[in-house]
Amino acid sequence: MYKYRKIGLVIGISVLAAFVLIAIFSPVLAPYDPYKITGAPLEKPNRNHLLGTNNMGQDIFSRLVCGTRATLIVGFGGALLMVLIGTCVGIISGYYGGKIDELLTRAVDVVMALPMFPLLIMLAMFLKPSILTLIFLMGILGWTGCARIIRSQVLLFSESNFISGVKAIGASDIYIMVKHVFPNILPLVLVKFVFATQDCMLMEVGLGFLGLGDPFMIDWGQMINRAYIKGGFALGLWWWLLPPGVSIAFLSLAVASVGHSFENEINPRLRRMIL
Amino acid sequence: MSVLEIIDLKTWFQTQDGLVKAVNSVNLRIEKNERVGLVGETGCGKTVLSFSIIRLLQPTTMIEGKILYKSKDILKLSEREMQKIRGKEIAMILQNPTTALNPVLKVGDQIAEAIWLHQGLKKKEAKEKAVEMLEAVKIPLAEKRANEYPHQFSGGMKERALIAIGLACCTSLIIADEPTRGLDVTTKAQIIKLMKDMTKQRSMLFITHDLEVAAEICDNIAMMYAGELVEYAKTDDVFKNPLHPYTQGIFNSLPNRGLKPIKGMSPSLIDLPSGCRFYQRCDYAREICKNRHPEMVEMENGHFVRCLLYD
Amino acid sequence: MIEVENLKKYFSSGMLRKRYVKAVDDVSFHIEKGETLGLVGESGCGKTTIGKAILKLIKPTSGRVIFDGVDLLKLKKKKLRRLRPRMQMIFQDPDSSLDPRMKIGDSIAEPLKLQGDINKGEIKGKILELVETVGLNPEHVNRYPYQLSGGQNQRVVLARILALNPDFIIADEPTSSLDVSVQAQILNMMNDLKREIHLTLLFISHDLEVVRCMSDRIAVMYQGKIVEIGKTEDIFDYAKHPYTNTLISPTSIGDRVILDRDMKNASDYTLGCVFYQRCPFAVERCSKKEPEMIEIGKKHYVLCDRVT
Amino acid sequence: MRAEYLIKRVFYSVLVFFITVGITFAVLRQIPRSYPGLDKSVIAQYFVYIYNVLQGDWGYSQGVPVLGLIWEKLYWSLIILVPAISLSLLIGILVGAHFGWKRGSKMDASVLNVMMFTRAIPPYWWAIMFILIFSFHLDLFPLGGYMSISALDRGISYSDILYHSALPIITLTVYSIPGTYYLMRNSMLLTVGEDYILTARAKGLSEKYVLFKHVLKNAMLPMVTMIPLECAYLIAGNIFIEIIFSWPGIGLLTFDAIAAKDFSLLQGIVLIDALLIIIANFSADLFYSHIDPRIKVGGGNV
Repeated sequence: MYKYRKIGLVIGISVLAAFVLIAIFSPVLAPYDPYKITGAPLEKPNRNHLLGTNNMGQDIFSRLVCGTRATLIVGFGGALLMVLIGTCVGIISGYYGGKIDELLTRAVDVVMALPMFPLLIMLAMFLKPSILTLIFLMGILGWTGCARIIRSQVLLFSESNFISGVKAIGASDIYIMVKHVFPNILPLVLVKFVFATQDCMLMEVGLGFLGLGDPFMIDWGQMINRAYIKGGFALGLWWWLLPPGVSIAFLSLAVASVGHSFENEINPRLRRMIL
Repeated sequence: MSVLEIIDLKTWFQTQDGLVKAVNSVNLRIEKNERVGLVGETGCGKTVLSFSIIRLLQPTTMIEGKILYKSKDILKLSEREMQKIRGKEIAMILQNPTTALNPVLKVGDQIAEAIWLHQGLKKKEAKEKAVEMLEAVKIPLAEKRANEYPHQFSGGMKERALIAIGLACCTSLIIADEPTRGLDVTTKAQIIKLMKDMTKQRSMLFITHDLEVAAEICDNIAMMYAGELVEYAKTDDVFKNPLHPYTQGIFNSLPNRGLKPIKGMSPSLIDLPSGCRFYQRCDYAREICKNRHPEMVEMENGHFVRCLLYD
Repeated sequence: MIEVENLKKYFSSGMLRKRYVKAVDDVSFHIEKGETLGLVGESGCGKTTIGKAILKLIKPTSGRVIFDGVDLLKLKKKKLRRLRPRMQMIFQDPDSSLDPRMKIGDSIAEPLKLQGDINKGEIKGKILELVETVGLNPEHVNRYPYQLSGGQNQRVVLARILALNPDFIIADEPTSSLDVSVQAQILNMMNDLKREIHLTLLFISHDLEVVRCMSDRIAVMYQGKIVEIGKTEDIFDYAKHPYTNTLISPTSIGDRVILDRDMKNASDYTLGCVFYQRCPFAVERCSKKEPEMIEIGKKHYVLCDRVT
Repeated sequence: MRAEYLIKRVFYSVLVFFITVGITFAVLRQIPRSYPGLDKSVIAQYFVYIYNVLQGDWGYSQGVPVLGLIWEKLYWSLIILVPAISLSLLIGILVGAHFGWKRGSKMDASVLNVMMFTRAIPPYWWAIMFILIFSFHLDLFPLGGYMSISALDRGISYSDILYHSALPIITLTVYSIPGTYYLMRNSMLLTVGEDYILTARAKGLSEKYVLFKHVLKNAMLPMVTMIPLECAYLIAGNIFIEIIFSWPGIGLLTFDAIAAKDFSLLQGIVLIDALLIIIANFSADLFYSHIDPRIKVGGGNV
């Protein structure tokens, strides 16, 4: 099972790296301008148009390649903000304990019980959707899970003696949090980051599907939506509908398998001799 | 007829760091109504030995040798047959009372469970018996206490409840794994007294790291070091005339007996030395001890030791 | 050297109905320079809390802790941090006393780095010196705590503390999780160090025998209060408080009295003697009036009204 | 003790509701002419708003009262949500418990991977795929909607609605099983390693008895804290599934509200979702306080 996870990690990272490269080099890789009409509407995949064209005659392959960017940026950016807020709250709450902890834990409980996705929709619409808005909103609405887990981890060893020991040699709280607490929870933060990335990517495509993507970028969600609304699958136009869906599924799977291998790494099943 | 006879038992298991040879060629016999103390320090394999007897080890563990319970080799029994022995014939009292009781079940029910299962009583009768058991381990207001949950019990009372579970079914053999560890001095004294009273007419394997506790309760003492027994004798003999340098060292390092430490530390069970396992820490070590592994020899009547000094 | 006056630490719990636990209740004692005071008591009697409260690792409810003429509890954070290196604490579980992600050498070097201008070469030399003082090999420096045994880790903790040249050390059950043979090694080493560098020590333990080996004077603690304090010989030979006597010979006490304690929380006592519930000599007035500390010999005090 | 716990939880729920109301208020205030009373101070407006919300006056969407609109759609959403929640909890817990108990087996590893796969695929993609396979190619289920055209003649029948709701329910269930499964499996792994399980085994109890009487009850406890996350997850998933299946519930209403940029309608949707989560949380708390003796009877040694 261990070896098996390692393979998962390698495949996951390779797929992820491929997507990142595609996103970086998308202007070079895309054979056409994704916004330009370069062929007849609804061409089947052919030599000129690798994945055919949509109902407006735009090249689907080019759109797919250019759409990678939005998903990856929002995915990583949103996750970064989520984990940043979550880690800070978690460390402060677990380290200081007492009243601060009580207050922050309650805040986490409350934010966790907010209807996140509907709020995300409403606020995204209100603040005019853009990449930055989406990252910001995902960050401030989605940090609670991370904060909760990190807090419980920090709590485990903030009671342990070595923290008291470092305090006793005259170290400041910030020094302890940065030098001792953070390195000890770093593996967990990493795992949380990977899973948060997956969530943010799925949310980005989901919001795109609902018409709340960045209007100045091509996104996969919007592609799926368009193909679906215009009867893409009722008419059997698989090349229109399939590519963006398969791409997000692939990407999300790759991220998930990286996350699961990391998780396995930090949590090796306790090898107990007694049942 | 002896209640338990362990013949040439080996228990090894694999970990990430390597093969742990926790129990190596252990021979031990417990007669009817005899209480044997198994004394050793952390990581000497004494807990693994006890779990080998009751067979609660991971299925991947390698166990060799024979464990005869009333002349029946229990290593050959199926899991189902073993379940009929656990709790009914051989009972185990685990260490660490704070985690060894189920937090969501009433204490009385946790005792009654075993009685109900093994003695074919009705649930109500089993519960009444459980209350009797709580009284027997001297928990006041037993009837009320039986309906409480573990978190409402103090540490000493949890230990008593654990003992009640172990003794509930009038088993013929009790294995007690460090029941006094982590208890306060006064509580410890009471638990020792209780264990002594409750096991008067029973056989027991009492596992501990504390020689003095073992002396209070047990008739015989087996010293374990690095996965093997190094000395076995009547309690008095061990105290008056300890033969193995390790046993002597343990006595000398007690705070009230001079606080003279044994140098170094126990070898890891993964990487055992080929000669005498105590060679590196022994004050009497000679060249021969480095390469020759000593055998258990009987010095006086019933006093065994594993040391080349007596060869 | 160090003086503790009327130290109190109450913990509260519950939101709607507050419940208080008096972990440390009005405790006073002092330790002379170069002296070792042993603090004995059962688990949960507040002895660890005292240790942490003296170093202000937890904030006491009230009281004064005077170290070298300075009241620690009134100090500002910054000044306290500057003073802290002079007082150190050794904890019960050595395996959790070191940062699991730091190499042994870095752990020992950390206090040196934090405490001033000292260059890398000097640090290296100092580490090796300290490692030798506590009886470890230089090769241990590059290992991680999980690769060492409990006894070795406790040596590392000691080395790290000695790096600071502290004047006062609180040792909180430093050997209770170790095997007896290793315990003897550590205790002997501490005794040697005490002689060599004139350490002032507060030695906390549940084990009276261990405390006896280490201390000049002994304080016996019960449920947040010191019930008896005196010279080591006096405590062992002329113990006056009934609780001290049960500690010295635990088998002498019957079943009934001790079980009662199990059913009471420390917070339930409002009036009267803390030991009333378990005391074999208790009379009615013990439950009504709190006893006062009385001097019954040279430097020998007992918290009991019935001692005459 | 239990009362104290529950009072605390009610307090949280109220807080959650007021914060949600606060956010919707902040947004609505910025939208011109979306609600009355703009001449007063912000705080006064806020209280008027809260008063209105509590009164059931949730504003108007194109002349129709929002609450009424949502109430009607909620009914349809619940037809999907309630069975999907129950099924996914049931299946997730059973599968998680089973493989947590039989951890390390080949089957365990494959199921873990299947769950990872399931969770990685977005809900609308599951919906599209299911329609493609089960409705389009196998012709087992309708393509979408909530009743057949023939219902116009013969009237609405329950079996027809059931027939139409089956595929959306299945989709939402499939999509939300992995969450419960993961949690249950992890929780089982932790519980199985506890000392009291060893005590139970040492009593000679059969494996089945140990599982049902000792392991499961303890393993269920941490599930409760995850209910709000799972709930939010389901509600989000439901939006997409209703859109793809053209199911006339809150999800489809959300889609329409986005298309029309109708903030007062969105506000109502946010509020009703908040209420749904609060109700789910509170039922979980009730259940929790019943099975955890530390809350049920309280007390104990400090």
